Amino acid sequence: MAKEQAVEKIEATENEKVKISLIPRFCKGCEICVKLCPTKVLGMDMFTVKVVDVDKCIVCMACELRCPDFAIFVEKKKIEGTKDKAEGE
Amino acid sequence: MAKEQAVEKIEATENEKVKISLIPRFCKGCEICVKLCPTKVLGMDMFTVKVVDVDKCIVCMACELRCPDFAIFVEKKKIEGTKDKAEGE
Amino acid sequence: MAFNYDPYIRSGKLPHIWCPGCTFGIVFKSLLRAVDSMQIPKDDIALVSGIGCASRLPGYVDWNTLHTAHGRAIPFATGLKMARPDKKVLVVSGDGDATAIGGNHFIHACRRNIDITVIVLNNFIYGMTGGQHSPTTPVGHMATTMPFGNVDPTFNIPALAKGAGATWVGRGTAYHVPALDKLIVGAVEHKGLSVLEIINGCPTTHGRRNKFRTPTDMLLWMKETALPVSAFEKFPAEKTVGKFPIGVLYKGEAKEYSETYFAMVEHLQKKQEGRGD
Amino acid sequence: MAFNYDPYIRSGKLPHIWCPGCTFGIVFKSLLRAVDSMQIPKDDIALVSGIGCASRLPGYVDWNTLHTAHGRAIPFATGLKMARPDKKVLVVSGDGDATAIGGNHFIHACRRNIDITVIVLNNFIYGMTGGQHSPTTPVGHMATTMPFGNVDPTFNIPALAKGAGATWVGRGTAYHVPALDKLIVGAVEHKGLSVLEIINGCPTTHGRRNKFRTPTDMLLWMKETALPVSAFEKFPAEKTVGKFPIGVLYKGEAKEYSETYFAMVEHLQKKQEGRGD
Amino acid sequence: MGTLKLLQGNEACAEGALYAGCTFFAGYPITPSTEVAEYLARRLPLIGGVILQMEDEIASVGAIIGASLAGKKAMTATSGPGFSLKQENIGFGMICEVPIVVIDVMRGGPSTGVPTGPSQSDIMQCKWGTHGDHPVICLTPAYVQEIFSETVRAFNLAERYRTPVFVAYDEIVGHMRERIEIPDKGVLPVENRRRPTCSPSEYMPFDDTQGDVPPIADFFSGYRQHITGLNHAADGFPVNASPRIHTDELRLLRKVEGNRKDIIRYETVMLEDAEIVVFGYGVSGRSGKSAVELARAEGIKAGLFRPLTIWPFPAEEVAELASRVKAIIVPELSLGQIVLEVERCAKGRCEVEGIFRVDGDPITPDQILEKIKEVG
Amino acid sequence: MGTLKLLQGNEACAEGALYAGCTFFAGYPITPSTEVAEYLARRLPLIGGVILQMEDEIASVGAIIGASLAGKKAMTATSGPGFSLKQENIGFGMICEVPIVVIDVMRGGPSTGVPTGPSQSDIMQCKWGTHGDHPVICLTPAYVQEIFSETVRAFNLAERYRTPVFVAYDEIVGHMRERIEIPDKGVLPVENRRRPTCSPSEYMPFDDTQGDVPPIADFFSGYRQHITGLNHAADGFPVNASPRIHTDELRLLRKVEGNRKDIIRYETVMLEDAEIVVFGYGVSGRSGKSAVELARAEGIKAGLFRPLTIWPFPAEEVAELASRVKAIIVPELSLGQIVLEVERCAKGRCEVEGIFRVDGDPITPDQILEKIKEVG
Amino acid sequence: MGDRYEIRFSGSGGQGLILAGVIFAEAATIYDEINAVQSQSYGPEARGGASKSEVILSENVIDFPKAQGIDLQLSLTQESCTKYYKDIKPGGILLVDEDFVRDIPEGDFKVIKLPIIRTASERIGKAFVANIVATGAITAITGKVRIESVEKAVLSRVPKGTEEMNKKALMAGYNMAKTKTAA
Amino acid sequence: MGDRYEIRFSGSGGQGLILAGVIFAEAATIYDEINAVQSQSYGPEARGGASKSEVILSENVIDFPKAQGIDLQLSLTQESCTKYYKDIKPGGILLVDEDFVRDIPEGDFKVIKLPIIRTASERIGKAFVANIVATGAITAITGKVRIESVEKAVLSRVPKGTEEMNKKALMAGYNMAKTKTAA
Ligand SMILES: Cc1ncc(C[n+]2csc(CCOP(=O)(O)OP(=O)(O)O)c2C)c(N)n1
Ligand SMILES: Cc1ncc(C[n+]2csc(CCOP(=O)(O)OP(=O)(O)O)c2C)c(N)n1
Ligand code: SF4
Ligand code: SF4
Ligand code: SF4
Ligand code: SF4
Ligand code: SF4
Ligand code: SF4
Ligand SMILES: [Mg+2]
Ligand SMILES: [Mg+2]
Repeated sequence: MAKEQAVEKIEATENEKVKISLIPRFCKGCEICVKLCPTKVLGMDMFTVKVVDVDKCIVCMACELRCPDFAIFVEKKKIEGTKDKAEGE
Repeated sequence: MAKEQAVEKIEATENEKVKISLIPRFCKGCEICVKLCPTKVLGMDMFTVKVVDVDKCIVCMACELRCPDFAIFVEKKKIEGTKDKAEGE
Repeated sequence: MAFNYDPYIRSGKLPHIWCPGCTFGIVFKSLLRAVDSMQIPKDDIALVSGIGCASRLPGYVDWNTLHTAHGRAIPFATGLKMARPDKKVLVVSGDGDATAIGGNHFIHACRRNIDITVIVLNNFIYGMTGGQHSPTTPVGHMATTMPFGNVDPTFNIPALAKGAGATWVGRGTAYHVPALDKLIVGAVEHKGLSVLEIINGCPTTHGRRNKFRTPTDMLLWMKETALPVSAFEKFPAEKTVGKFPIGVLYKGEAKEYSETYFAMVEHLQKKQEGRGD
Repeated sequence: MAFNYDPYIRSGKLPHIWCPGCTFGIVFKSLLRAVDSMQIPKDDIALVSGIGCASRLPGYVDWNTLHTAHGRAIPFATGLKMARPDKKVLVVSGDGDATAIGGNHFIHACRRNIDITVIVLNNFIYGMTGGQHSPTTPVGHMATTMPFGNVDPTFNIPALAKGAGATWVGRGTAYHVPALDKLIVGAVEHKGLSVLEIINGCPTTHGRRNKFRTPTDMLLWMKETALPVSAFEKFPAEKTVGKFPIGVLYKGEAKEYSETYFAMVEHLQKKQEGRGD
Repeated sequence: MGTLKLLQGNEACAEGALYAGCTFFAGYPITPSTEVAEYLARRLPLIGGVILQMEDEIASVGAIIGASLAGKKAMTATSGPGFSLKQENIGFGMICEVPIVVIDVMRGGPSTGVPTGPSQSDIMQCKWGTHGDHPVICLTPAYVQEIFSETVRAFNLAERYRTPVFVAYDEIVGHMRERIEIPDKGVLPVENRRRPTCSPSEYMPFDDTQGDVPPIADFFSGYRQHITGLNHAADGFPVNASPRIHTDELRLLRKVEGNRKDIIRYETVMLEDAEIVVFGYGVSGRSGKSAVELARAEGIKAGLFRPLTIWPFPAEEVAELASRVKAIIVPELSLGQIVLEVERCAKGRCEVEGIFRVDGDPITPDQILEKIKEVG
Repeated sequence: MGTLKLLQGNEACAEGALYAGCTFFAGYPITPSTEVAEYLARRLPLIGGVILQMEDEIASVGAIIGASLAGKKAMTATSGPGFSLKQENIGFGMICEVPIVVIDVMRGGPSTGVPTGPSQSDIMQCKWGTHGDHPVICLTPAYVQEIFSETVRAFNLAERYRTPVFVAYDEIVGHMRERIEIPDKGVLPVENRRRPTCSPSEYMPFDDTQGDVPPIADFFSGYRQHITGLNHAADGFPVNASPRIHTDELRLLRKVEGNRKDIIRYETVMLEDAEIVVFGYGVSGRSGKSAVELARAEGIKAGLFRPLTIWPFPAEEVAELASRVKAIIVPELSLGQIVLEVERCAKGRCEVEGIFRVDGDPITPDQILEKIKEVG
Repeated sequence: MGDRYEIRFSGSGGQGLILAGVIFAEAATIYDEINAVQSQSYGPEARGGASKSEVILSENVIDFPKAQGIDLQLSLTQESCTKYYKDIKPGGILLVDEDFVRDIPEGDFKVIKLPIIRTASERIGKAFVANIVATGAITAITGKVRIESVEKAVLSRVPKGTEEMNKKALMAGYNMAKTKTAA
Repeated sequence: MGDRYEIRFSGSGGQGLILAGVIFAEAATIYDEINAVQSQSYGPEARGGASKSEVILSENVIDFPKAQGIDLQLSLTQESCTKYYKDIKPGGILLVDEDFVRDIPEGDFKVIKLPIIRTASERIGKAFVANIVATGAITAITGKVRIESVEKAVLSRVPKGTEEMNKKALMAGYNMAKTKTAA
């Protein structure tokens, strides 16, 4: 995730379904992710990105895919005892 | 006709219908004209072209058009009192 | 779940030098995902570039990388490939690098049909030198050397590649990311010369001078203007005005150059041995 | 009745340096006849070439003539044309000159669609340097640098020109002389970049190494292998194997470069004057 | 009184070209020279001139030679890698005696090197970059005002001697801004090539019977001529292995070497009683000037020789200096190029010491002062 | 005992390359060098090697650098105009320290000049042809046998010093045929580049801590590296405006200048008591030898210094000679190039006289003899 | 060389610091007839990261054209401040944006903190005129060049239609610095 | 340099005179261990027109590699004879084809006329082996190289399948010259 390279400074915001990780040192503040996010999860903190409302995230990956700077990563969380297990059956 | 440039050495062979002019100084003996002449009017004189039988010439221009060296020119003679005049009328 | 880029990125080299919003970073990530999916060992692949912003890409990737002179990536790549025909060789180049100063090498690589993948990051401008018009700058656009609007006609890169003999020609955009991953896989898997043009946006030296207020505007322009080639070909002409097709635009059949060459070598060597008997 | 070449040939310069049976002389004559038929004054036309046997042609013609560096005729011609857009500028080039070392200038002239006529005398070989393979040497043919038979794929010059944006593309041969005269007229009359490939024979460094016993054999091969484009396109594929089309192969519409450029100049100057009021 | 402006060196170069009557520019962008093209792109179309961005540097030189042959004053501008690429066609300009001006804004090399850093390491390439023998005129301005005036002079010399002329300066003076005065029209002389007065049928493009610089006819002007990069006779047509080649190439050299007095320019500072001389051009000449002032302030008899013409090399001047000073110091943003010429001309008659620097920063006055003291 | 053959100089060059282990050639035809490629085209495929005719000279250098980086011994061959075009990429080879061999068979220039005539006028271009500072090794054989052995040596030096090496000879020795002996394998030393012994993770392509010539890893050998034509740090990645650039470029120079003893070779004839020395290389060295014999026959104390290595220049040797002889005569098929170096190194301690000729014929022994008498 | 005065404008690429330097130099040399040389650092790293532009003023001809000891350094970002402050000469001035340069380096120089960017965005309404605000402030602090000259230079160099805004920005900076330094 | 012997093969491009020179030089230097240098004139004019190839023989090392005074010149065409004969040194030999060189120049040299091309085309049946016929003749006239050596060289250099014909041509020239010079 290129996160290793900047591991010292990852800011993660999460809820039970999704985890959004930001790497401020890499973020150049281009606002691509902010503008492309369909549900306005993201916003700007002066010159870098911030998470405004993690709960709105629909994990569409638009932000991660089009961030040019390895600065935002979105992970869908495995919810224990639910879907994954179901698949196991 | 590029003949001016080699005017000193034109060899003309003619009959009443056609005049074939050769410029030996320009002829490189490639034999293209000899081989492409449909009626075998031309032949080789050691290293340059010669007219073998002017009477066979049908003025098809194959030789003149494809001689790369400005070395052979064929002219249909105006036969007095015939075609040309007719056109004048 | 998310893709792990770390194994491919040279450690400590991020952040890269590209400007905020430069779409090269998007393509860069796509390239890593695509090649990863093909499971090509890192030691068996080389990435060669010329000079320009696009050409800075190899410096970040933990493969065998070579950053050459402006326009000359393809000859260097050709040397690598003919020296080691068993390896994968990729070229990444800018529009100027590949089609202005490097145009001759580009068409000759296409002619030879040597097994190299040429990825042209077309941002419609000379980015590195600050925004002069390139052979792909749209007519009418502002550039520092076309301050009254560009009057130079443009190359159609896929048409040029095809005319020169390339056997795989495609086009993608920095916006259409999942499709881009697949196109890169297709280009790299193709045996022969493949040319993949990728539409990019240079906000710094092109976008802001040409009414793309933000980097996102450039991506959205791609979104609106690109049509999958299948649709593009089916649509009536009036519906494709101002649009461009993306996808695999051309595939041809021809012998790959290094194979042909080494087949000749093998043939001659057999003959020679035979004679030796 | 016969055509008088003298006014066009520099006095004392014949015989030319080409070998016995070199077909360039045939084309040379065709060029003079064609341009004569268009009544272009000798002072108003320039002929520019690179280096090679083909490129020796300008030396014989009493126009404004320029024999430049290998592969570079087109840029010089572009300078002439943009300096004097009111004049006719022609380029004559070999297959190597135009498409090997000069390939980049070739495609960029096509892209610009500048009003220059580029005549490529394709003899399938590097004649001047003694018979190395060129980008048009047929696969399998012998050349001094391909002593076991050529394995390099070839350019299709008209396809390359078209892919690069040329708006008039034609092909003739040294055999089909009357047709050639007309093609040259067509190319020169075209407003924009015209490319005319003329198939030639080099008996000295290509023909005799490749089973054309005599220069005439090469001409006869052209006779047999060339098909008028109309026929070529109508025939079923199996009938055109090993054949090539001649005639006007492509015509497109696009603005001519020097016109566009000077229209911009005029526009700006008018605007400036306006501002001055 | 002319117009005052604050301009970059590269912009001043473009202004100089315009002043000299340049109406044709062809180039290919490259740092740190690109502003020359960018400035002209804004100006040339307005005066009916042509600005062409070609596909590469090779084509750029080809295009300006074509334009010059058609009678235009034409120029190109580039930097190291592009300058290397232009060399072959520049040689064509040399042998065919085509007036063109080539600007080389020097950056660090070899290869891509430090594209944005200053350098003076193309100076030998100016003289020896193309194959074969040929004369070279190369001017080396150091101030923005000088870039303007030397560009004007470059055009004049190109026209006067019918030959390519280089103007070579470093990235620092190319990019920095100073006030310059652009004189009114007519203040600086502007020359035009000598055109033939004979009838077209008598015209020979390389006729050397009327002096070393044959008149040059424009293409399309009725003087139909043949121009070739092969060695050629007076009529322009090729000659092969012949004494003519030797005499004609000597004539080309003579055009330049025989007119050193006219071509060579330099600035001197306190040379009369100097014991130690700094020989520096471009930004290093500026540092040299400061260093000499510092040295004089300390009572050291230092002086400056700052060539504005580096080729032909001011050999006599250096020889004369060498015969009466203790040492010549040559600061250069290279690993030592022009110092070799100074050494050659000094013939061992004085010490010659170089100061070399290629780390992207200029040589400072202090560095030079230190060396002055060292050899003093 | 090896094999005796009657070969052209160019063919001997190709044989030398094969002997040295060259398995990769890329070029573009140009008179008078083409036979090198033509000969290799008949031989390389038989040993599994690669011969590529590229689209131009620029591509040719690119291809051999690529091949060399992949571990092959690679070469190209060209002449004047092509050599000019190759310069930019040669600079890449210099700054990235890539072992390649570039053959330049010299013909008349500038521009197309006299394509079939001999010349020695690219010799300064060898040193100064590309922009920026860089070291140069250039060998100048004069006999067909020597072309063979010096080509072998060129490969060895390229591998030993990790740098491009030139072999420059004139059309006459390139095209003439003489008997040569191709030694059996093992008779002449054949060297290979030093490859890293450290682990890939420790490898730095420009690590100068273990001497001036860092080991070089092949592409695809597990030592993934980054190579760039920008000035770079030990790890290969770009650096901008930094002292590293200066020290690293000095190291490159030192690789060559610091090993002059190893690199410089020359032949001398009767120098011990010579009063007049002919300093000639290539065909002019051959003429010089004959002239010295003629002079000695007339009782004149003449001697010959014939450099086989022209760059780095045998400066100390010339300086030593200058200090004890009356005159050094420099015959050259140019308008005077290497004579400038001789002058520089002579420092005025003896007369230096050139004999220049560019009409397509070699300088004859008689011409030199005359000059010997003149200065004698 | 004694009267050389060296000013460095530093910040990040895109903040318009080159233009600020040019304007200042133009004011000095065209409108006030002081000698001036303006230069800047180029380079791919100038894209993002720290960027600088320098102006040297002198009554005499300026030969050596690069800064040797900075009399006044403006820093709009922390990175540029940290990277370049060492060139400030003893007794010089370090002028920083008080919001964006929090970590003030120590040294033998005077530090002036001003809310330059804030002033630009809040008072003028456009963060990107911070360079002009800074130019006004420097005019006031150095006193080397007349504010009228700087205004002329600003007007000749900024895009049409933005003249008023820039004038306002200039004066905002000028007055802010006057007040501050008077204080 | 005293024992230098210089032979020039001249005629028109395409007559194989370079090959003749190469064969002669190879015979001398590979099979007879005499020092030899072979060279030729290149150039576009070598296409048609006069063409030449030179061989220098010597017991000593040959330094200066170009002909200085021709000991024997072969001319198969009038043009080449007229163009080059002036280099023949006093007392040298001019060997011409008696059918194609009609206009024999005057000078201090011995002239030998032989029907070289006629011999090739009539006795061997191929005009193009005239170069080998001439080589045979020169071998006989000069006596510098053993005919066996020349034969070996011929066989090593001519295309496969033409060996016998070339051997015949060589001996035809050799014997013709022996007879003639003996006469
Ligand atoms: C021989 C040479 N000419 C010119 C340059 C200057 N130069 C560097 S990058 C570049 C163009 C960059 O444009 P492009 O290839 O489109 O890449 P981008 O920066 O837009 O990604 C130019 C002209 C150079 N480095 N070398
Ligand atoms: C820069 C440069 N490279 C190579 C050459 C050598 N050269 C001269 S002509 C030629 C090729 C000629 O082939 P082509 O253009 O097909 O012309 P032809 O002689 O066949 O008419 C070459 C390689 C040269 N003169 N200059
Ligand atoms: S994954 Fe989609 S919804 Fe979630 S933050 Fe990113 S763009 Fe917005
Ligand atoms: S797209 Fe990436 S770099 Fe741009 S603002 Fe979002 S996280 Fe930052
Ligand atoms: S015109 Fe026709 S028929 Fe007459 S000679 Fe020529 S080719 Fe033969
Ligand atoms: S075609 Fe011309 S050159 Fe050839 S043989 Fe006939 S006349 Fe002579
Ligand atoms: S200048 Fe353009 S192409 Fe280059 S990094 Fe910036 S945005 Fe990207
Ligand atoms: S070598 Fe070939 S192309 Fe050249 S003149 Fe001879 S036949 Fe014509
Ligand atoms: Mg680009
Ligand atoms: Mg050809």
